[in-house]
Amino acid sequence: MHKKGDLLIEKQLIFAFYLILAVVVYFMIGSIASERSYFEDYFVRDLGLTIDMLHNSPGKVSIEYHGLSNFNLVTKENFVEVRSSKNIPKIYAFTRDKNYVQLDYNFNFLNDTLKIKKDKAIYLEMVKK
Amino acid sequence: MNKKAIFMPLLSFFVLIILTYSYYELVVKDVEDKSSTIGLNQAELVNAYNKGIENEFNAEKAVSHSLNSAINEFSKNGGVNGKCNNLWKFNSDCEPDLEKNFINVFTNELLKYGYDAKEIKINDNSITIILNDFTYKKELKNFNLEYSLPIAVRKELDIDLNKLNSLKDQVKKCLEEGKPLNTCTNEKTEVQENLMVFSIENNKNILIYTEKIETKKPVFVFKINTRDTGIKRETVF
Amino acid sequence: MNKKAQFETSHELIIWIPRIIALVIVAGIVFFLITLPVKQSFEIDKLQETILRQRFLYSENCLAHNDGKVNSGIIDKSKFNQKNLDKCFEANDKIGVNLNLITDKIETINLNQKIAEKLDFCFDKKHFTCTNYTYYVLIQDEKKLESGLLNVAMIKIK
Amino acid sequence: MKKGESAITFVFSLIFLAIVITIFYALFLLSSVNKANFSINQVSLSDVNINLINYLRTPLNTTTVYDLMINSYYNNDYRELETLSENIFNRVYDNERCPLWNIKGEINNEKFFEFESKFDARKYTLSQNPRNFLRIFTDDYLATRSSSFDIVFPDNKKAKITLLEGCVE
Repeated sequence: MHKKGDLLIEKQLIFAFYLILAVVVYFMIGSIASERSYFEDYFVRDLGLTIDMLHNSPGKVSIEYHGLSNFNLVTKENFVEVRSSKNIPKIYAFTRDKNYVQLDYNFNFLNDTLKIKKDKAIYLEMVKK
Repeated sequence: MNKKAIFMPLLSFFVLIILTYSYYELVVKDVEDKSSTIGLNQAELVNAYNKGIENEFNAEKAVSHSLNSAINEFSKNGGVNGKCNNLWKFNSDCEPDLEKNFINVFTNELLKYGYDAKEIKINDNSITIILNDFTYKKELKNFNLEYSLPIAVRKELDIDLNKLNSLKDQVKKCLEEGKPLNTCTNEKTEVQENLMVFSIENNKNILIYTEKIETKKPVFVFKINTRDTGIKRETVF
Repeated sequence: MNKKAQFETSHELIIWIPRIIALVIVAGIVFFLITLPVKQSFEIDKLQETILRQRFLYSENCLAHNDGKVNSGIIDKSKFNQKNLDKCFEANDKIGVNLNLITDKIETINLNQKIAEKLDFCFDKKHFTCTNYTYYVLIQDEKKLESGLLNVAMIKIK
Repeated sequence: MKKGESAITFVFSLIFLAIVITIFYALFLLSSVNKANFSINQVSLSDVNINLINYLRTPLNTTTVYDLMINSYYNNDYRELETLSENIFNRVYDNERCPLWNIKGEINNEKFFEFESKFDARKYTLSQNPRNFLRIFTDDYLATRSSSFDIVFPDNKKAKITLLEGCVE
C-alpha cells in the first residue's frame, strides 16, 4: 500500500510543479508582450524616422498622426522625446539638416492629432480633438 | 520502484503548449501591435516620392513627344487651323496667330498622354509648361499622408517661331502698304493663280513615331489669296 | 531492509538527474525562443540608415541638382563638399558616414570622422550596425552631365 | 520490462521536444526577421529606383538611354542598348557583393528586352520570398530587390521597365 501511496504523491507533486510553472510562464509572456507595445517606444521611433524621411522629400508633405493617447511630446535641436505619465521618457535622435529652421515644440496630447508639414521647412502642429 | 514515467511526457506536452501560446501572443497577435508597424509609414512616404519622380519623368517625355507631333501638325497646317487649308487670312478664323495656334495643337497632343497643362508660355523660342501638381494621398491606420510635387517642364522649341512671326509681320506690313508680296521676303515663294505659296524648311530635325521612326525637317507651307487677304488695302500685281 | 531502502533512493536519483537536466536545458531554449521576436522588432538601426543615406540623393540641400525642380538622383557637383554635407547632414555622435564619388577619379568625404573611421569594425555586429550601398548617379558639373557612382557607407554605434 | 518502458518514454519525449523546439525556432526566427526586413526592404527599394531613373536619364551624345530604348524598340534592334546596359550595370554592381542584376522592358505585359548579369544561381540561395524557409540555414543569401517604372512611350504606349538587383546580405 505504502508504495502505491508514494507514487500518488509523486504524481501530484509533478502536476503541482507544472501548474506553478505554467502560471509563471503565462505572466512572463504577458509582460514581454505588453512591455514591448508601450506606446512611447513605438511612437518616438516612428515619428523620428518620419522626421528623418521628411528631410528627403523633393515635394510638399502633410502628415497626420491621429488617435494619439495621453503623452507629452518635445522636439528640440535634433531629438524627439515622448513621455507619458507612467513610464520613463523615450528619445530618438534624428539627423538634422541645418538648412531648415530648428524644430522646437512642446505639446501635451490628450487624444489629439499631430500634424506635420514639410514645405520650405518642417512644422509640427497639435490639432485639438 | 518501476513507475509509469509521466514527468518527461508532461514536459514535452507542456513545452508544446507554452510555445504555441507564446507564438500566438508575440507573433500572431503582435500584428496589431504598434511596434510591428514601424517602417510602414516611412515606406509609404518613400513610395510617394518615387511616384512623384516617375510622374515627373513621364511628364517630361510626354511633353517631348507632344512637341514633336505638334510641330509636325502645325507645320503641315501652315500655322493656322486645319480647316483653313493652309490659307492665311488676317482678321478671320484663319488669322495666323502662330503662338496661340501652336499652343492649341500642342495641348491636344499632350492630352493624349493624359497630361492637362495648367499654363503654357512661349518666349524666346522656348516653351514652359506648368502641369497640375502631382498629388499622392494615403490613409493608414493612424497615419494620413498627403504629398504633392509641382511639375513644370521647360524645353527649347525645335521650330523657329520667332522667324515665322517676323515673316508674318513682314507679309502683313507688305499687304498694308500694297507692295507685291514676293518683294517683301526672301523666303521661297511660288505663285499659283491668285495664290502666293510660301514654304519654309525647318532648321531642326524632329522625330515622328508611327509604325516606324521618321526623322524629318518638316516644311512649313502657307498660302495667301492675294484677292482675299483680310487686310483692307489690296494689291494688284 | 535498510540496504533495500538505500538501493531505492539511489535508483530514484538515477531517474531524476536526467529529468532535471532536460528540464533546465528545455527551459533555457524556450526562454531564448520567446525573446527572439522582441529583440528583432526594436532593431530599427538598419531602417534608419537606409532612410538617412537616401537624403544625399533626394534632398536639394544635400546633393540633388536643382534646375528649377529637384532632380533626385542627379548630383550637383558643386554641392559635393564637406561644408555643404556637414550642414545638410548633422550626424549625431553615434553615426558616421563615408561617401565616395567615383568618376574617372574618386573623391571621398567623411561625416563625423571619429565614427566613420570605425567602418573597419563592421564585422562586430553586436556593437555596430553598418550599411553600404552604391548608387548609379548622374553628376551635373556646370554644363556637363556625366555618369558615375556614389558609394555611401554608414555606421552606427548600437 | 517497466524500467525499459521508463527509458523509452524518456527518449521519445526528448525526440518529441527536439522536433517541437526546431519547428518553433524556425517560426519565431522567420517571423521576427521578416517583419523588420519587410519595412527595410520597402524603404530600400528607393535605392533601386535611383539607379533605374538614372539609367534612363543617362546622356548619350544629344539624347539619353530612354531615347535609345525607344529607337531600339521601333527598329527591333537591341544590340546597342544591351552593350550599354551591361557597361552601366556591371560597373554599378560589382560581382562580389551584388552578383545579380536584371533589367527588362515590357509593353502590355509583353517583354521586348531583357538583359542580365552573368550569374551562377547555384552558388546562392535566392530569397525572392521573404518567408523563404531556407534563409535560416544559410549565412550567405542573396537579398533581391526590384523596382519598376511605368514610362511613357510615343503613341501614348506605356512601357514597364524593371530593374532587379541581388546583393549578398
